[in-house]
Amino acid sequence: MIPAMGGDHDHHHDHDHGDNRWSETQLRVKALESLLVDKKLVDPAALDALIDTYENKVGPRNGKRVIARAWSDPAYKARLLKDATAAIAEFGYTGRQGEDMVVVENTPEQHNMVVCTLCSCYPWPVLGLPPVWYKSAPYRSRAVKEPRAVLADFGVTLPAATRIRVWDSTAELRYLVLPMRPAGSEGLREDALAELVTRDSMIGTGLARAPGQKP
Amino acid sequence: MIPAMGGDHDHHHDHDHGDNRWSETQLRVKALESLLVDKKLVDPAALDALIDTYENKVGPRNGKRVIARAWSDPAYKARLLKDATAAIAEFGYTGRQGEDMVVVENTPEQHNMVVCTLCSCYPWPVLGLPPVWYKSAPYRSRAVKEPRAVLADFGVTLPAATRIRVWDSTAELRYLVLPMRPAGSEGLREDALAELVTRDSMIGTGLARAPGQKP
Amino acid sequence: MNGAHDLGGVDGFGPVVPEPERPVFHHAWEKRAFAITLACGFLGRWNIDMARFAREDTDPLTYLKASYYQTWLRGLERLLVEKNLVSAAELTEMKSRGTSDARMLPADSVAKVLAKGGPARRPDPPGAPRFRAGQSVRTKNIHPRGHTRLPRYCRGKQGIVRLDHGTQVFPDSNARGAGENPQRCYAVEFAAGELWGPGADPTLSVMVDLWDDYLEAA
Amino acid sequence: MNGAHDLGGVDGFGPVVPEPERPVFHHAWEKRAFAITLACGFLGRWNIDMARFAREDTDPLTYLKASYYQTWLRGLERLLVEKNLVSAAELTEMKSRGTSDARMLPADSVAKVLAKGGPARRPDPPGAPRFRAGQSVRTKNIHPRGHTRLPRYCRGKQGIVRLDHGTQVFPDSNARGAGENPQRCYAVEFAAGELWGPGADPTLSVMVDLWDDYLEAA
Repeated sequence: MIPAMGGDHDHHHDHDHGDNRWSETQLRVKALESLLVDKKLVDPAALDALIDTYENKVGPRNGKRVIARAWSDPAYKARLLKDATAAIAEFGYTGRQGEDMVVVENTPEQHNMVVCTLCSCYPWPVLGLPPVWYKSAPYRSRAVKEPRAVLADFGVTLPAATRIRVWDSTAELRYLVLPMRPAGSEGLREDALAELVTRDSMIGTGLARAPGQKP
Repeated sequence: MIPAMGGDHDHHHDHDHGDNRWSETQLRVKALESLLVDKKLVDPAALDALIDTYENKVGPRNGKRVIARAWSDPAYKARLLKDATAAIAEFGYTGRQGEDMVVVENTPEQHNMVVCTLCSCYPWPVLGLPPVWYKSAPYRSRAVKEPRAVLADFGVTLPAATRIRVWDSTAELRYLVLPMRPAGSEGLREDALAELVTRDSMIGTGLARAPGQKP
Repeated sequence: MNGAHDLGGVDGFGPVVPEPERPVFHHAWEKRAFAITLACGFLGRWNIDMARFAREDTDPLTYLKASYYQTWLRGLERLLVEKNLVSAAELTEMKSRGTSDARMLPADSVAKVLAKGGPARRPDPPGAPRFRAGQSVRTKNIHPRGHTRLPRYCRGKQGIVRLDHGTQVFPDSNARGAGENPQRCYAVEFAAGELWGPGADPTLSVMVDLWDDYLEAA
Repeated sequence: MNGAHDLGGVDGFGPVVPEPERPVFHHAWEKRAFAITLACGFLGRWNIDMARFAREDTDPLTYLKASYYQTWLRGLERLLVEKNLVSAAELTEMKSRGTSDARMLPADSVAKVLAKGGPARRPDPPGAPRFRAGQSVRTKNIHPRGHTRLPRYCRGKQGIVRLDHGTQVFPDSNARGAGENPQRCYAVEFAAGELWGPGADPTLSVMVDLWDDYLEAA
C-alpha cells in the first residue's frame, strides 16, 4: 500500500503526540528558505536537486540490486562481506552517509538488525532516507533491549534459538543487512531476486519475500 | 514576596513548556470529583479538610519550630539527630509522609541537600507540600550531579572545600536538613530563631537567614 | 522501568526556579486534584508503590509535558479503573452508573488518618543484617519493566553503607501486588566520581536508600 | 550529554509503527527542511558532530515533542547563528540584512558532492592498534556535558572487540571544534545480560562502534 503523498493530514507516524503545529512549522521553513536564498546561502535549484535525488534517484532499490547480486554471485558476495564500500561502489553507489560501509549477513543461526539509538544514522546510498519509524523513539529505545518485541511489531518471528546481533550505529560506519535468500527463489535472475528484497529486510526488521508473496 | 493566590495566569513554574491546557485540566478535575462524589468514593467535606490541612495547618512553620528548638536546646538536638521521628513527634508532627524521619546536620565542613530524583518524596508533617521546583525536572535531574550549580540558582555559594552530601529519597525515609545556626543569633529566643529558618534551608537549597536579613 | 521519571543526571532541563513558601497551590484545580487523589488513596485499594508506578508508567513525552498534579490525576484515573472503583465507561462519560461499596474517608477522620500515616517499616527478622555501616557494596545492574527504586544513575556502582534504616517494605514487589517482601534498607553513599566519572564534583557524594535485593558485597 | 536523544533502553514509548517504502517525505515542508539543512551543511562552517550536538543539546521535552525534521530545523537555525551565517536579528525577523560571502552549493555540483561524501576515516598511525578482535574491554563511565557517542546504556560495561574500523575522527572533540583527534574505532559486542541484567534476552548481543578513548582493557 502506497498512501497518497503530501498534504497535512496523511501524516501520523512521526508525530503522534498531539503537537500538531504543522502549519507553524511549514511557515517557518518557508520563511527560513527565503532568508537563506536572499542571503545567497542556498541555491533554490540545488535544493530541488537534493530533493529529487533522495525522492526519486537514491533509495532502497539500490540496496536491492546489491543484495540480489550477492545472492546470485558468490564472488561478489565474498567481496561484499570483505569490503562492502568497494563492492557497493561497483554499482556506483558511493558518498554521503555511505562513505564507510559494512555488510552483515543473516543466517539461520544469526540475525542482524541495525539501529542508531543516538540519532538516525542510515546508509543513504543504498537505502535512501530512513523511514519515520527508524528515526522514532520507539524503535531507537527498544531495538537494543527487546529486538524480538520490535520484530513482532513488524510481524516477524524468529526461531527462539536464533542469535540476534543488534548494531548500534554510533560511528561513521553504515550497516547494511544481507538477508537470507528466500526458499523457492532458485533459478531466478538478479532482477527478479531484487524484487524479493525489501527495505526492512536490509535493516533487519523484516525478511526477504518468498516468490509469490505479496509486497 | 507572596504572589497572589489562584487564578490561571500567575502560574509559571511547573508548566513552562507551552502545554497550556489548564482549562481542559480544570474541567476534567471538576468532572472527576463530581463522579467520585456521586459514586460515594469521596466525601466533599473530607476533600475540604485535606486541602485546609496542607494549605493552612501543616507547612514549613512546623519544621522551623523543630529547628529552632534544636538550635536552643542541646539535649533536644541530640534526640533529634538520634531518633528524628520521636523528637519531631514531641511537637505532635507525625504521620503521612513523615512516618520515618531522618535529620541531617549542616556544618562548615559538610552541607546536606535533599532531592527525590524518582518522584517528589518530601517530609509533609514538617514542611508541608513540596514547592514546584522540588517536583520539577531541573531540580530532580541536576541535584545529584551538580548541586553547586543548583545552589547558584538559589543564590547560594558554599566554600569550595565544603563537602556536599545529596540525599536521594528513594525509600520511605524522609529527610530534614538541620541548617547551621546563623551568626548573630546568640541569645535569641526560640520563636525569634524560628523566623530565621527558611523552608529552603531545611531542604538544603538555602541557608538560614541572619538576624535582620530580609526574607 | 527506565522511564522519564528517572531523572537523576539527565541534562538539558535548564535552571531551577526558586519560589516563595506560599502559595501552596498555584491553581484552584490543583487543590481538588490533590485532595481527590489523597482521599481515594485512603480507600485502601492500592499502596503507595502502585500509585508511583501508575504515575511513571507512561510515554516519556506524556510524563515530561505534565505538571506534577496533572501526573497525579493521570495516575489516579488509571488506578480507579484498574482497581474497579470506576468503570472505563464511567470515566469516559464522567457519569456515575452506581455507587461504590468502598468505604470512603469521612471528613471527621481526616486528621486521624493523616496523623497515623502509613509506615513502611516492618519488624526486623532475627539475625544480623546482611550489611553494616562502613561496608562496601555494589548495586546490581537491573532494568525491570516494572517499578523499581534503584535509579538508573546508580546501577552497577560501588558505594559504602552509611545508615541502616531497618526492615522496610520492598517497593518492586509491593508495586505489582506481589507482597511486601520486607527487607533491610540502607543509606548507601556513592562518590560523585563513581557515578559521573572524570570531572565530577570532588566534594560531592550522593546518599541513596537501597534495599538488600539491590545490593551485592563489593 | 545525557539528553533525551540517548534513547537506548528507555521504556514507555509504545509500539514501532512500520511504514511502506514510499513516500519518502510526508509533508511538502519536510523536503524543504531536509534540503536547506543539507545545502547549508555544504557551506563547510560546521561538521557532522557539531550538527548532531546542535540537535541533541536541548530540553528533553523539546526533543521528544519534535518530529525528526523539526529537530533538524531547530539545529540548523542554531548553527546558522552560532557560525555567523545568519544574525539573530535576521532569524527573528526572517529578513535578510545582506548577502553572505559563504560559497553556496551550486545546483550543478549536487551530484558530485553527494557522491564524494565526507569520509571520517583517517590514515592509520604507525604501530599496532591498542585492541584486537577477541579482546575484552570495558567502556569508561563518562558523562560529558558536550557531545559523545558513548550511549548511556553501555557505559561501564564489559564487551569483546569484534571489528577494527580503522582510524576515525573522534566525535567528542570534533563536535566542540577541538580538532579531529583521530583514533581507532572498533565494533564492540556486549551480551544483553551485561547491559540489561537478569531477564535480558539470552540470544541477544549489541554491537556498538566505540573509539579508543572510551575503552579500557578488561
